[in-house]
Amino acid sequence: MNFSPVHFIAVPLFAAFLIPIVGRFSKEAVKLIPGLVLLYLSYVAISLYPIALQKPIVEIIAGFKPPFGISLYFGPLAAFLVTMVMLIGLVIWLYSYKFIIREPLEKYYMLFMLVIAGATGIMITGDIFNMFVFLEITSIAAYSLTAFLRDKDGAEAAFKYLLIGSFSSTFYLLAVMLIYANTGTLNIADIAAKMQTVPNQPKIFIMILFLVGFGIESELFPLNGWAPDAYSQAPSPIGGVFGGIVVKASTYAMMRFAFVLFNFHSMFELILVLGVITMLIAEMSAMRQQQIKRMLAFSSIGQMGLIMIAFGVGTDASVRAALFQVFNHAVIKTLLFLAAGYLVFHSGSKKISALDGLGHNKPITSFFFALGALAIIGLPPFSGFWSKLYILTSVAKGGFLASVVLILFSGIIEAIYYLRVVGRLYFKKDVSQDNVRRTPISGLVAMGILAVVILYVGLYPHQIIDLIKPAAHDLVDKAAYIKYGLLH
Amino acid sequence: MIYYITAILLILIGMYAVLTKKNIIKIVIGLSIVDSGVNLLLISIGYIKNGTAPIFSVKGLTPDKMVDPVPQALVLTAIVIGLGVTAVALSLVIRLYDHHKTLNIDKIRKLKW
Amino acid sequence: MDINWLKVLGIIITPIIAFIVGVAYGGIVRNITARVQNRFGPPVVQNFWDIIKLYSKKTTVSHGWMHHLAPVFAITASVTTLYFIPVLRDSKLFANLSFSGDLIFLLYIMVFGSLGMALGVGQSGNPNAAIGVSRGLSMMVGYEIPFVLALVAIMIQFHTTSLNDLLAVQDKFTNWIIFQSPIAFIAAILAFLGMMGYAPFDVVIAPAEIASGPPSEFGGKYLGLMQTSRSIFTFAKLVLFTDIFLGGAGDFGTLIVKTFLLYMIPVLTGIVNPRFRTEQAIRFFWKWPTVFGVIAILAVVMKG
Amino acid sequence: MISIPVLLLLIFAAGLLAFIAHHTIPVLRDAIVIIAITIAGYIVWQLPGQTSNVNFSIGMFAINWGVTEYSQLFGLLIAVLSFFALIYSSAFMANKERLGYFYMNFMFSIGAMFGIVYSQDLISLFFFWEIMTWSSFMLTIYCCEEAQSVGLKYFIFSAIGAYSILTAIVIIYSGLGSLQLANIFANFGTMSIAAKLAVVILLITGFGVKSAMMPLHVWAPDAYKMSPAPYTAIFSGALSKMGIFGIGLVLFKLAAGQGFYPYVQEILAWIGALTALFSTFYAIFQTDAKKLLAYSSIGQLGYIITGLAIGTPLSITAALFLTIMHGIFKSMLFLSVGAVYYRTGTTNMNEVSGLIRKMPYTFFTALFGIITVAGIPPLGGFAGKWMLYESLIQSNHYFLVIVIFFASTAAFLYLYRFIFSMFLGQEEKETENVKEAPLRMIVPMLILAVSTLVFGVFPGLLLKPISGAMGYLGNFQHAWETSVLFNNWGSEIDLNTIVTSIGGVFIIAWILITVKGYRKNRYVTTKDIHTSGEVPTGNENLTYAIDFYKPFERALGSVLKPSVDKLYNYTGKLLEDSFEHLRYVYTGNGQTYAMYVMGFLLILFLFSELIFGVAL
Amino acid sequence: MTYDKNSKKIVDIIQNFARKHSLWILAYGTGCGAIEVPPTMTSRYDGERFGLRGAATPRQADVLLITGYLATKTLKRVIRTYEQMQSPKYVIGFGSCTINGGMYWDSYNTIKALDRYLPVDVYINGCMPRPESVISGFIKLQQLISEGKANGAEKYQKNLEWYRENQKKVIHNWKMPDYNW
Repeated sequence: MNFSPVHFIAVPLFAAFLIPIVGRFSKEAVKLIPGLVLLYLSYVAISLYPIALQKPIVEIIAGFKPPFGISLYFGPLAAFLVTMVMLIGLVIWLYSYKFIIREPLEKYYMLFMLVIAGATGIMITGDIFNMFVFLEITSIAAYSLTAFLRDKDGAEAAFKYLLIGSFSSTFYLLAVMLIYANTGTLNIADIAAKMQTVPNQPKIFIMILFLVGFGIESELFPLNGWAPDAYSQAPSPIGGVFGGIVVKASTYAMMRFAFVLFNFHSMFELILVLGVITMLIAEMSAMRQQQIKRMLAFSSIGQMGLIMIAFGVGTDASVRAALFQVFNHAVIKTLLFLAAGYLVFHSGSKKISALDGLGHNKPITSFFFALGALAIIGLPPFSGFWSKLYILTSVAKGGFLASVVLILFSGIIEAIYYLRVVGRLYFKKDVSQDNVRRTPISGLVAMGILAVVILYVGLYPHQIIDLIKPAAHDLVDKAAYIKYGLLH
Repeated sequence: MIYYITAILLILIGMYAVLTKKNIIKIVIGLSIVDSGVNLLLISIGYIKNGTAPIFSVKGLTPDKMVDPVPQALVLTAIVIGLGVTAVALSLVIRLYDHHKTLNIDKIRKLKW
Repeated sequence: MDINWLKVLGIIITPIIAFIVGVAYGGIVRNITARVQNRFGPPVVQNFWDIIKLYSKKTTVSHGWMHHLAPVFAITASVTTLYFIPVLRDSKLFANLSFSGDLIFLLYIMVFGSLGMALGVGQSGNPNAAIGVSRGLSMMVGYEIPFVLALVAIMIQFHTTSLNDLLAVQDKFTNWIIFQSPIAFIAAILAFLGMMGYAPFDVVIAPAEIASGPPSEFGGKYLGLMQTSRSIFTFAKLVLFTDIFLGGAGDFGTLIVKTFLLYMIPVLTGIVNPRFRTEQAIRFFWKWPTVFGVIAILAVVMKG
Repeated sequence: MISIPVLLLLIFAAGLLAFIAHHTIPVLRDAIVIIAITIAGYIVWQLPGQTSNVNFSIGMFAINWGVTEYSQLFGLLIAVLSFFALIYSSAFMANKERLGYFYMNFMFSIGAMFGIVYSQDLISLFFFWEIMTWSSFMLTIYCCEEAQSVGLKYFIFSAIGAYSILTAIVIIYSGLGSLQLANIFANFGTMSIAAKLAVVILLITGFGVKSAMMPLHVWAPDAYKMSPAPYTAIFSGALSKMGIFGIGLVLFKLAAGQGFYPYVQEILAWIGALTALFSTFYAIFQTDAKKLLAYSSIGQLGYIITGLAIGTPLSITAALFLTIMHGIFKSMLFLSVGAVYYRTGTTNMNEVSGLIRKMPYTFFTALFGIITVAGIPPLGGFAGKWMLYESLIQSNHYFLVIVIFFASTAAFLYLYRFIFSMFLGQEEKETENVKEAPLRMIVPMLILAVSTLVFGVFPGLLLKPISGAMGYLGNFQHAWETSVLFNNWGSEIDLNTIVTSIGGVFIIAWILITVKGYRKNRYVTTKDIHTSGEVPTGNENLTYAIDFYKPFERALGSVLKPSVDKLYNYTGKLLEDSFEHLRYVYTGNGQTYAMYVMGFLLILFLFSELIFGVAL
Repeated sequence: MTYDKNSKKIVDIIQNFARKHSLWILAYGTGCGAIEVPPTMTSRYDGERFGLRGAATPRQADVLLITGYLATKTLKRVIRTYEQMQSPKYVIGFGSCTINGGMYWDSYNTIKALDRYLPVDVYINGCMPRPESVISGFIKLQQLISEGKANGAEKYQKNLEWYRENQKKVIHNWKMPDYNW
């Protein structure tokens, strides 16, 4: 079959359109469609992967060649990220299958499909305005998903998200506008080629706008006020979606622009510093959280800080490490959110103190949570260990020893609060009364897949590193991007 | 030039509303104004005085007489998106009012720290 | 395997001599004490009668096999200590095993008996005994410090840890270590007061307070063996100090004189002193004797 | 040829299999682990025959596993102790809950220890180090709810230690570009002096945490107390030795020859000595037997660290000898405490007493254990202590030797307290029905106990591998014979003579005292004591156990008042409070967040010259 | 090795000599007679000349010195103490009270004749006996020992049932362990 990257956008969008209609006839179909779509897309992603590894696939939409028309750029990096998104999406769908029992189901799946479409769109598009559209699709879907439970807190969180998210899109749009005004093109590769000619002042101006715009979405410190609320109030699988898909998409965008368009040394330093601050503040805040999902949210922010540090170092090795961490964080944090979802469900409260002794009552779910916790702390032989190690070595090689120390310090904090929760799960008297409800098989399978991935990557890290190498190269190598992006 | 100034003024007014007004509906309105400002800015980039539509309807029409069509396309999209965001925002405002019985954003801060 | 018969002979008769001298010293001490208290005191051989009587007790009560072994531990420690000390200088007969061990070994083997005793005492289950052991071990920590300080000072001064080498150094009167490093001697002799267990450091066996402490459940042959061991041990310690500080002795006459004079120090101190509490005793040992010991080491270090 | 990967695979697989077996066929569980450790022991035994190292690479890191004489010494210790501990635990842990979890983590930590000693590169060393950390953490919190905070403390300190090591690794990597031990050892001198010093300090800190060096020891007593007895034996016997293993490597392979080496040596030696001293003081006043032994463990490790730090051939011999001996005797002691716990259900020394008649073999083990710890001839501890003192005196560390001697004399106090409170003293009603522990627990204990005697008489048996290890560490050589030890000043001790004379006198006296009036010996109970004529009734308390060393405590005065533990707790609380204030930046007001965004934007604009070098 | 007073082997002679010259006293200071023991032992009369010496516990003691009247309550303790001593052991009754009750002859709760409860080897008469008479009592005991006649312990063991009967008559709450030498 002849696959095309367009499928990544078109198929979920179509599915999102289809779902409400089908929902009028069959609820089961609504549940099944996203799964089928994601399965199909995973298949597409995997079959396109080797091709993309050889040479980036540049798909031209509507016959206009770049730089005039919209093009999709499906290189090794996009392939890597899209595959990751599909994996996470599939797992989350599987989990949601039994977990989301609240109506309107079709809206949930529709929004989910929109998020997938938007996020993959951001990752593979070669056009900045197109990216704006996808960003907005993702954002609007994400706002709605945050408020999906229709409760008091959900609405509040969603509103905050929306408020800050609007800033993000406004700044991004302004940046797009300024780029267009200065270069007269919207194709990223073309802009990259023409950016040298742009004087420094507007360049910096644009860069700041980009930085703030994507900084909001990728949870950099002063800009991440929305994140803890949104993570904790959205349905649990959506927490995974945020951590594993939405944030990663905007991180991708930020990095792509940083490397391809600007390449200021000072910008990377700023990102590094912001990353350190983000990480420290988030981990410290996570330490004192009373609610498990809020804790996970802060932990997620902290991990983003870590990723930003690695990106901020800006070397080839550090980008590799960052991408590795992107992958690991997506997998592990999704696992944690999924496990936390059922833990909260069984304990009937969002509070950490309500989780006492659930390890005896719900052994498998608790085990997955514990495994995720150990992995994200960075203990071998789980995947988190390797990426943390890579980040540390690359950061140290870049000469930022203070950052190494701070990363390790925040690692200790992280260990403390995760182990507190794990300890409560296993070593407290069982207080929950929930002996009737069991974690459904689909949920367990979903978590199991992620757990297996974590263990597999932990034991054979070089396999994933082999995939990351070309991806990192794709991100760092500006000339190649321009070359392939403009179809030279 | 007036377009640019107006646009920037609109953005600033909107920002002011968003940052200082306590009523969430006013905040949403502020967002909307910012949106309009950005759109105005965007469209004015491609504007050329006395320009015409970029359609080769008249013979001898040179590209430098045509307004840039791309910003127009962009703005159309942006307006639609802005509308969508505003709609979502307003629906959230309704939901918030249902739950909190207030529109004061200072009172809606159960999720904190 | 050829057996060194001289050594075997020495091994057999050394403890016997030590026993006789030690017990006789005990009797003399009782006499001296009596004289100081304006009494006549028992005959000098009184302690022999005591020990024979204890051995000739017809029955014995034991609390178990550790209790049974306690005096065995004690006698093992004292006799072994004696074996590893050259009793007379340059005497093949009385050198015994002194070439196979050194001062640090002696420090440890001297503790062997106390620990074994403490174990046996423990099994008796008498709280008084346990209290005594607690005090005894605490005291031991007290006096070992100055003692070791003094020994270390001497070891580094003469660059040896062997007792025979130390004896070889003190070849003439003026070379006695008591003259070569008097401060170490002071520290050691203060520790020696504690080691001998006379007043003011007799809180361990305080008879009226804790019913003689550790040996309170021992009677008959056990007590007899313990007394024997104590006598031998006293002699061994005296010989050790003589060897270290007073240049040893070439013949028994000199040995008796030197050890007796040395022995009089704790005895006379004991007669005229009341009793320290445990913590007072420990603090005492950690105060002046330790200071002397440190000064002794510093003096050696300064000298070269 | 069977080599290291097989060994590791075997152990880890056995752990997993035991976990699975526990949930399917519980009978197989114990068999699997014991067979696995037996085979592993054989593999370790024949490892020195392997000449080629195992090489492969993970990502950008080259992994290298190989055998050195130094690692072989530790490998054998781990194998032997694990073997005995597992046999013991097959009885001790019977009928306990969550055995799959227990055995899995047990085997994992054993495997991780093998991994550590056979790693020839820092990455795999760190990898296994972390596995060891969390598996031991899992076993620390295995027992009960109270173990929670203890485990957390352990984990935090382990994490600090592990991250120190990691930082050092990272510094080395950025400096040398290679993490192969051989390369690092060869090229370490080429790094800058600051980096070298940082690496040495960080590594010693990291390894010091596991070997419970003094300011970093606070986790140890509680963690040792909470872990199940068979594992405590490994915990103290083998796992803490991994720290020693690392410190040895750091001192002699990295620090040696650098300009700062003498200072590092001196400071480390003093830390070791003070560790020994203070932990001994703390041990004296413990009421829990396992905590007491834990502090004792810390103290013994202090001796070892001092011995290593002095760095003369004799002191290294002493340190390594003590390392092995400590592995043996401390696991013996922990196992015997475990046996008591198995029968009485407590390790509180104030609650059990007079077990000697009920549990004679356990008592025998404990007796041999304390004699060895005390370093009293003729058992194994003496040879090590003797070498340590001699080396300290002869390397001009006069005051160090006093401190060490002080500590080791004071050690008699807690050792006596330990054995007295549990085995001697009054036989109480509560322990009336106590029986001797089962055979599978007794036999390992007794074998270990007898081995202390063997090594006490023939230290040469151990000194042979030790001198091999010292050869690896840097061509240190010290003369020894099978049962004769020499010091540097030409003195010697002949352990054969010593043991013969002690044994001879002991046996003669024993025979004499036993034969004399043999039939008139009457054995009475511990209630039949001199109580001023009063007949003790059953419920009268005649046990003297609480505040056993009150006089000594009074004599020490306020020396023991300052507590590092409290300092850490205080610091921790302070930090956590500051975190609490920090998170108030998340005010919950959407508008505030919006202001943050705008503020950030403005700052970037206004200070763009400062940040980006371009004014707007 | 049962003791036979008729067979006087050399070992026995030495042993008896040693026993005679080493009498360790467990002074049970029950009555007013206790006040006479210190003068006996200190400078004025110096009992140590005869090998007398205080013992701290019954395990080490040879002589049980009962210094005065015994209340029935005290008797139990005294019996216990006596039974804890190791033979050969001797009892010295001190003062008239131990002989016939003395001034407590009509008291309801003192025992009158110690002989009925414990095997007394030597009585020292007087109320109170002076140290001189105490010493003479000890010398008497030493004589008995060297003659092999101070065999109260054997008597006690042989007639244990009789003694027990008497003891139980006055001591009502008899909860004592078995006799163990």
